[in-house]
Amino acid sequence: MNTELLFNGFAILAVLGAVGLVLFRHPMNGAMSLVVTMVALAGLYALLSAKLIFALQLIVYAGAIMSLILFIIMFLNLQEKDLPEESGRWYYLLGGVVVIAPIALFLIKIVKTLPGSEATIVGGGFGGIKEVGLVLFQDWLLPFEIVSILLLIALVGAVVLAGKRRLGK
Amino acid sequence: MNDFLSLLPLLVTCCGAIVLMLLAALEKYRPESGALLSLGFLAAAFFLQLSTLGEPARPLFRELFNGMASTSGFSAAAGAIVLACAFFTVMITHTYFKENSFATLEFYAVLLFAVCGMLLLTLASELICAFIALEIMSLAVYVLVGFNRNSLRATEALFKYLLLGAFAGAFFTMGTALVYGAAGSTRFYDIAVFTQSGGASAPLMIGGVFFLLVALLFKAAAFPFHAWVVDVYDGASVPVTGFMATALKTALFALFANFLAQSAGLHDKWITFLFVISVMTMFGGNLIAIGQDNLKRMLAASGIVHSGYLLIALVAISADQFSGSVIAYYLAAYGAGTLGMFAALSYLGGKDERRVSFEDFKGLAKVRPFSAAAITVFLLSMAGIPPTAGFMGKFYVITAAINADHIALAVLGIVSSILSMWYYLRLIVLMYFHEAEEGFDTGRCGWAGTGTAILVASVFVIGIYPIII
Amino acid sequence: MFEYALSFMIFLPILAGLILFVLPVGDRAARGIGFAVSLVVLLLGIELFLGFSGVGGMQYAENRPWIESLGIRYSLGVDGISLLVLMAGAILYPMVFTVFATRRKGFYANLLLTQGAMLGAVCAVDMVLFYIFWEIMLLPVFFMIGLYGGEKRLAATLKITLYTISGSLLMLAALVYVAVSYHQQFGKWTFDIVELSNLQLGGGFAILAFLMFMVAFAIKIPLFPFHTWLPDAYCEAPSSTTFVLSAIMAKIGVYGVIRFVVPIFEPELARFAVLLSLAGVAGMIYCGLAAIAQKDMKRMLAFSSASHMGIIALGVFCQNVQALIGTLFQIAAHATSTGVLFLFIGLMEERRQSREIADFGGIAYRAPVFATFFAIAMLASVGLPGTSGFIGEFLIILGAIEFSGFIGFLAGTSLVVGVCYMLWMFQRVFFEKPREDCQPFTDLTLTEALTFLPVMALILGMGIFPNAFIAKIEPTAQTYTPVQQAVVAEMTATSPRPMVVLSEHKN
Amino acid sequence: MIQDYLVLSIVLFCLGMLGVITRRNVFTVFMSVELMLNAANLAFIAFSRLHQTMDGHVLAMLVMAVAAAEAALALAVVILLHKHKSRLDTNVFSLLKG
Amino acid sequence: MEHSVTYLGYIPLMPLLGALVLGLLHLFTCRGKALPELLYGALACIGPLLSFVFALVVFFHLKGLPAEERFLVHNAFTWFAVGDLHVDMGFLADPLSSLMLLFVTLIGSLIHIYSVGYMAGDENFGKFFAYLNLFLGAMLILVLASGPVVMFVGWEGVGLCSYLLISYYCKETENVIAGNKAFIVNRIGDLGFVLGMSLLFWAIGAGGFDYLSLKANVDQIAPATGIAICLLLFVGACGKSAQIPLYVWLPDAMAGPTPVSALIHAATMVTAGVYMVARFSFLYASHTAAGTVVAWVGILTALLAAIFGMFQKDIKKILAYSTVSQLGYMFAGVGIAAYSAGIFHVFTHAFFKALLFLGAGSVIYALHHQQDIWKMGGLKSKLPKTYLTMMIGAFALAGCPPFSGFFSKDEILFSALATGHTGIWLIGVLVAGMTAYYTFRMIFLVFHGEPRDAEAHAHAHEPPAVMTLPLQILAFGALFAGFLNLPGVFGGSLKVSQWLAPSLVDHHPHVSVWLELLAILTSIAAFAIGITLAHRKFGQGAQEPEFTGFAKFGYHKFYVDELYNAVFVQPYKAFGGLISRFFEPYVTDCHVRLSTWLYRKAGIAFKALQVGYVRVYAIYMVIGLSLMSLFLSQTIN
Repeated sequence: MNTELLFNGFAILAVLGAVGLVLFRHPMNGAMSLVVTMVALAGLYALLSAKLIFALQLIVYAGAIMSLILFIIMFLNLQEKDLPEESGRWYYLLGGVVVIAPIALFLIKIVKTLPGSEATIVGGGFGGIKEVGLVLFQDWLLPFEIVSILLLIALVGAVVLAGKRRLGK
Repeated sequence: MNDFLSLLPLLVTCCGAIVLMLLAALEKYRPESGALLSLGFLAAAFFLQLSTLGEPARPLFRELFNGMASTSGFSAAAGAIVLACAFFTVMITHTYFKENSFATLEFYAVLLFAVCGMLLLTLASELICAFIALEIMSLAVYVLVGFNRNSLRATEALFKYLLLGAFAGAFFTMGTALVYGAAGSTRFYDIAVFTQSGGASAPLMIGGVFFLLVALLFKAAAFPFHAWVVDVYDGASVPVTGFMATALKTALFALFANFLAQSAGLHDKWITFLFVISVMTMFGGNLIAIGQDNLKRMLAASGIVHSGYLLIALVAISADQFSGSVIAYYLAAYGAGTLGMFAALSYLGGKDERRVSFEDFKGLAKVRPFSAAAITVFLLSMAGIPPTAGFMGKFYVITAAINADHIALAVLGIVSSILSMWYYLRLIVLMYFHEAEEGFDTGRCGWAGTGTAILVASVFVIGIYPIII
Repeated sequence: MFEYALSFMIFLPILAGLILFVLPVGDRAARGIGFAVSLVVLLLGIELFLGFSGVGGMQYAENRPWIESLGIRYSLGVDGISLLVLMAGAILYPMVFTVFATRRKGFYANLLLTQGAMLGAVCAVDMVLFYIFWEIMLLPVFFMIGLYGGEKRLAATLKITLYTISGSLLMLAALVYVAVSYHQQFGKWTFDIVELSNLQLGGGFAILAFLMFMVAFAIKIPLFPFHTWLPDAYCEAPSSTTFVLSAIMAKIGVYGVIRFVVPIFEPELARFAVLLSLAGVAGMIYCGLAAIAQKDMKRMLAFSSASHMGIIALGVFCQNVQALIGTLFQIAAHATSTGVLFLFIGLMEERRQSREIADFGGIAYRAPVFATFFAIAMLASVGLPGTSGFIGEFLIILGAIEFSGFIGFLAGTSLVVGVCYMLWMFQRVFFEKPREDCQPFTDLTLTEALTFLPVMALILGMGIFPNAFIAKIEPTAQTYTPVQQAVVAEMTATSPRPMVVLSEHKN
Repeated sequence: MIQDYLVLSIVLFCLGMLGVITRRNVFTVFMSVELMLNAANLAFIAFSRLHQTMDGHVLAMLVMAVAAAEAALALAVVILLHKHKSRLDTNVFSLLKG
Repeated sequence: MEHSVTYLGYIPLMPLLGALVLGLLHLFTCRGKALPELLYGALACIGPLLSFVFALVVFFHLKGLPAEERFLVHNAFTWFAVGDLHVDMGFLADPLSSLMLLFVTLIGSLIHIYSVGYMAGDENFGKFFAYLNLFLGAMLILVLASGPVVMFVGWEGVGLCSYLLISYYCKETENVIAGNKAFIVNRIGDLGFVLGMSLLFWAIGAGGFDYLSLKANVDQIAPATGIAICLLLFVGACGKSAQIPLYVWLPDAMAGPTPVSALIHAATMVTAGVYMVARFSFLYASHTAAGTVVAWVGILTALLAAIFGMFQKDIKKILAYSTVSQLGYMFAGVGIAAYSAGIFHVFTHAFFKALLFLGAGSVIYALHHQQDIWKMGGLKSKLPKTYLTMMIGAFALAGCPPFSGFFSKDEILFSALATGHTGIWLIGVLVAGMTAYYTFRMIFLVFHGEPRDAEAHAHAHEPPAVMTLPLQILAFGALFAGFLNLPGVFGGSLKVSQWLAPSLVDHHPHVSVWLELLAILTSIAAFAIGITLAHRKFGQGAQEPEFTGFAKFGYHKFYVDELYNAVFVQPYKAFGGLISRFFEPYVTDCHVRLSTWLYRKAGIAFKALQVGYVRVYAIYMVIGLSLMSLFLSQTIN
């Protein structure tokens, strides 16, 4: 009963946050509402017994990534006049909903075919740091390793693109 | 040990990338030395890759990697093609940077990182590994595209590519999630087990594979996910465009083919889908290409068409005896032709790529007869005129399609090929049958000229002795 | 001695052409080299012809593996079907180097490339090899028209190239289909036409493949209504190129039908024979009619060539040995008549800078030798007995009558149609009052006369002693027309008493 | 019910898509992509719960890493764009077309 | 039964070699100093004379053989052999061809000699004789051919020479047009010939495609096929021998030099059609329906041409129409299966018509190319030799006993009557009268009365001996040739018919002498009426009348040329123009134009879709996804 209530609450929050992201004109407001969604998602992860991911969601996503985005938004100091003219936004939204509806319905139809299954909390360390860590380093070593290359290239890329650079001769 | 050997080209490239990155930080070396160094690394990797060509298909480090990476003759060949493309790209870059001054050592580092991602893609046999490899490659290529920060065009290209790439990446993750939901695993092998026991029609599987395919088709610039490619090729610098058009496509189709071939059972389910997409891709690409006045945009659009042909080959591959030779051959042939074009463009383009449109190449044959002849050879190869490699590529693709009883597809491919003659010939006509305008100055050939010559030779050699098969 | 003769004939001009492109030699030297090479090919061709034994099957065959995985082989050979086409390509070629002296080096190089590719297409026994040469031979033509052609050369060269390539690419799909079908029936890959002719095809795809083959060849021939590229291309091309196009290249289209379509698609051909032969006849009449309205001699001749090709193609569809031999013979004969006429028109254009019929008149007085040569070629082209043009045309009409009386009748009208525009043109160009307002028209120079003299001899020789040629090709042609035997057997079976044979022919 | 989680995931995914195709602000668009990745992550976790295996958790973690890398690069690009045009309207960047 | 001799091949070879030598000589000297005419003349006459000698040899060789073995064959080489079709370059001398051979070579030689005088001073003297020799060679191939295909060689060869010689004065446009007309109309006939020949091959050619083999197999032809073959071959004959509806070229052909008209368009080539029907007599004899058509076409042509002949004013045109008319008689003869009669008329006609033409040539020569009979008159005294010889020719043509024409024409008319073709006979008699009328109209206007053009009359003089000698020889022939085939009524024994019998499938109806006498008497009466009328009208000189009514219609040849022009020639040209101006670019080429147009437009549309807004590209993706989802959700249940 509690979980259901919690799920509903988090779900509503997440959707509201997402709707906010789509609707708010200023990116700052959008970012804030996205944070709401992320936090709500973290709650949902907890409900799904994913303890580690719950933590990571809060720390990495809501904490680090969103902070970065907010930082940049503020860094660029966007004024109202810098924002794009989006006069036909509502028409676009309407059209977008019409276009996306088949995709959504298709996906929901897929999901509906799944057998019903309770989402009760699983005990016994499911989703705990140690357990997930074991899986990660035993089974998923290769992706883990290559993610390091990915992060490296992201680093180099960000420096190359945004960093100060002496121009070629 | 053999497994290690198969990984060695990847490691060599990766080391090269890191070395170059560190050297760049020292700010002591000129970009030319970076080019030399990366040529060395790439050559080493290439020959190492060649030495693995005969290896049988198997998972790499089964215990350690848990079946997430595997090699096969096809993977090795694709890897070799990627490395060769990268090698020629570096040669092109060397010359290109003589006229365009935004070169730094990081460029080569990023390029080698991109190659790492591509080699990983050819080896990946698990979805999330593939995704990460894809992202490594993409991120590196994004950086390459936008490397000339002072150019608004390059920045715009970078932006469009990044945004849409990320969008497509989201589909890939969602697709992975759905597949995971269906099969309980994301390894190709497990997916194959699942699909062969009737799971191919499970709704979750359909949805997941659909999203995965969409993401891959986006990267392959298939219709209707093609729109970015024209603008991005246009905005990116010539060598990068060449690199994208060849190496990236090779790696991507390697993954694509591996995915479809190793996940047995999926292929049959999705044939119709791929069929429709490939037809639309070929015709859409042609129709875009016909209207273009900019050479790079035309080549981008023709790249779409070639993706369509590769999709034909994908439709035609059969999972039980997949050798990938048709795809590999086509990629090699296409790569040689396209890279050759870009190599020639790199030194004919003039300072800051002034010469980009069809009209700018009027009368080239009078001024630079050998370059014009080379371009003609490449165009003919792309158009599939014998005795070039492009012809044999097309021939194999059509043979494969007909052999798999997709006669309609083969015929449509042929029709598309006819349509493509139009714009290839247009450039030849302009080069040969018009007089040059006053003051047609061009850069010196440099290494790119050498590359062009080698590529011309290889277009014929591959065409006449299709050894890869 | 002849082990590598065909390869030599094919690759000598190709190599020479490529070398000419690269070497910085002058235009005159290039012409000399071109002439020398074509002369070597000519001599080799004559040697091959004389050595040809006149029994069925491939001779001078070369067969080496090439792409093993698909059974593609480097396989060359000559039989009765290809012999005369090969001869047309080998023997008439030196002319194009002697008559027009003012061309550039690249032109001669392209001419050599064309020759090599054409000979290759004719000799190829492997279908893929054939296809490769078939496509290659278009490229030099593309450049020759585009670089050295007339005013509207760009449109013309694009049209011929795109049009022809469209057809050939369709053929590619069809030939792959044939090989794949063979693979599925016999479990092995081959593109060898001799082996592929064992194939039994059927069903809708066979018809599709047949039609694709036919479209490719129909465009090249060209068969009505796929001829629309022809007037422009022939007109805009330099005269030597037009000669090559009409005298040899178009014939390879017909040759292709006989070589590839007839043995593999026998039932389909029988099914579409009426339609196709109607297309041939319709083209003959249509283009013949169009020719009469032309003001430009070359354009008129272009239509005339298309008209003749219609009747030549008809011979293939009639499915009897007379018509087939007629076609094969006419392939060579037409090269000596209409092909040479194109060269003559080129000479006239060179002398007077015009091709308009209205700009000429009374040439017969100024240039009697030229007029005589022209008249001989023209008479051969209208099929006068005693010239090369008659035998083929007669055999085709004869065969067409057997195939269908109506089509035979229509085919017969070619006797009248051709003569109308030709005589009309001849009247206004060579007869009537000499025009005074142009500079004098000089007669043939010695070189030119010496160039054309052998052709004139050939025209008459082929008309008077055609059996020297027919005897060599007849045994092969017999094997290409299985219908014939059945008809004869039926005829002799139903006749009340056997034919009286007065004299036993010494075959 | 697990389906509810999945439906939520789908709704979020589609909202993200909606954001990408209807908004012209570069930030909003990038954040919409992040939203889509999050939706996918929710699906991973939900399926992980469904299968009672922890592979989904690892996958979600890896996706997060990728998202982070992508975000880093994306923000660099945003800065670059801002340098060029001082505007963050996606429609402003339409030099390449046709 | 047949004998092989090699010298048959030399007969056509002689003039052909002559043509070659003359042609080359002319070609290589025409731009420099011309060679003496005497050299050309001598070279030109050698070939025909040698042929004539050989023809005599052949004749006597045949004569020495038993009647049923009179077949000499020479197969020079295999011309071509394809499947069952085996064609030898073969020559056959039998009574029929030997007869033709004799007079063709004789008259040919005479006309060559005559031409040396007539063409003197012509700038292309050599060319003329080259053509003339070539013609004779072709004609001899035609006559000697052992099978239809070889005959066709000669057939087309004479057509070509006819074209070349009609357009001989090629600076004049009308001459060339006349030449073109002759060639094209002949070609239309040849179409029939070729088609008939092809049908014949498929019917019975497999057993050998020469006359003797065909004759042996002729009974295997289905009747319908046989009739078709006969009619098609007759179309060929119509073209060559100027019968309805293909006669129109012959009067125009008079544009050529007069000796040409005499040789080609009177004596030899135009009779080839008759010869051909006679050659195929084995075929026509067994398909009488076709024969009847031939006879009726022939006699109607005779009538029509006679009507035209009565109103012409050009001396050569009158003779041309009389030729057409006489050819009609010949066809009537062979059509009713009186082959020997037809051939005999060919034989006699060759003499008197060549004579008349050559005489007319002398007149024209004397009057410096004046051909209008209304500008002549009173030439009797000036040109006595010509007058005398022409009178003989005229009597022969008009069918006056005992001139040759009388016997041959009478033989035909009698056969018609005897075989029950009364209609043909009646028309024949009528035409005989008309013939007498227009022949003597010409004679009277040219030679009698007062000179209408005094100045020309004053300068007129008899041509040189080289021209009058052939006239005299021909006059001799015209006078006495008829006696060779004297019918029984006159105590003869139809020698020519007997000679021809082995070659032909001839029936001689045995009817009463009275019928024969009736035929003879009506013929004589018709002649008498005709000549009387002519004398009454023109005997004492008359002035040129204004043609009105029927006469005008007749003078304009019933406007048939204009009709053909309007119905065939102009539409043909207009259709050609229509094709090249409308069909070619807009209809036939529309598949090309349409597809390129569509392709370009689609290209423009797709270019426009690349708007450059990244959001729009995302929208494309989503729309694509959406549509695919719509489709895929159908597959999920």
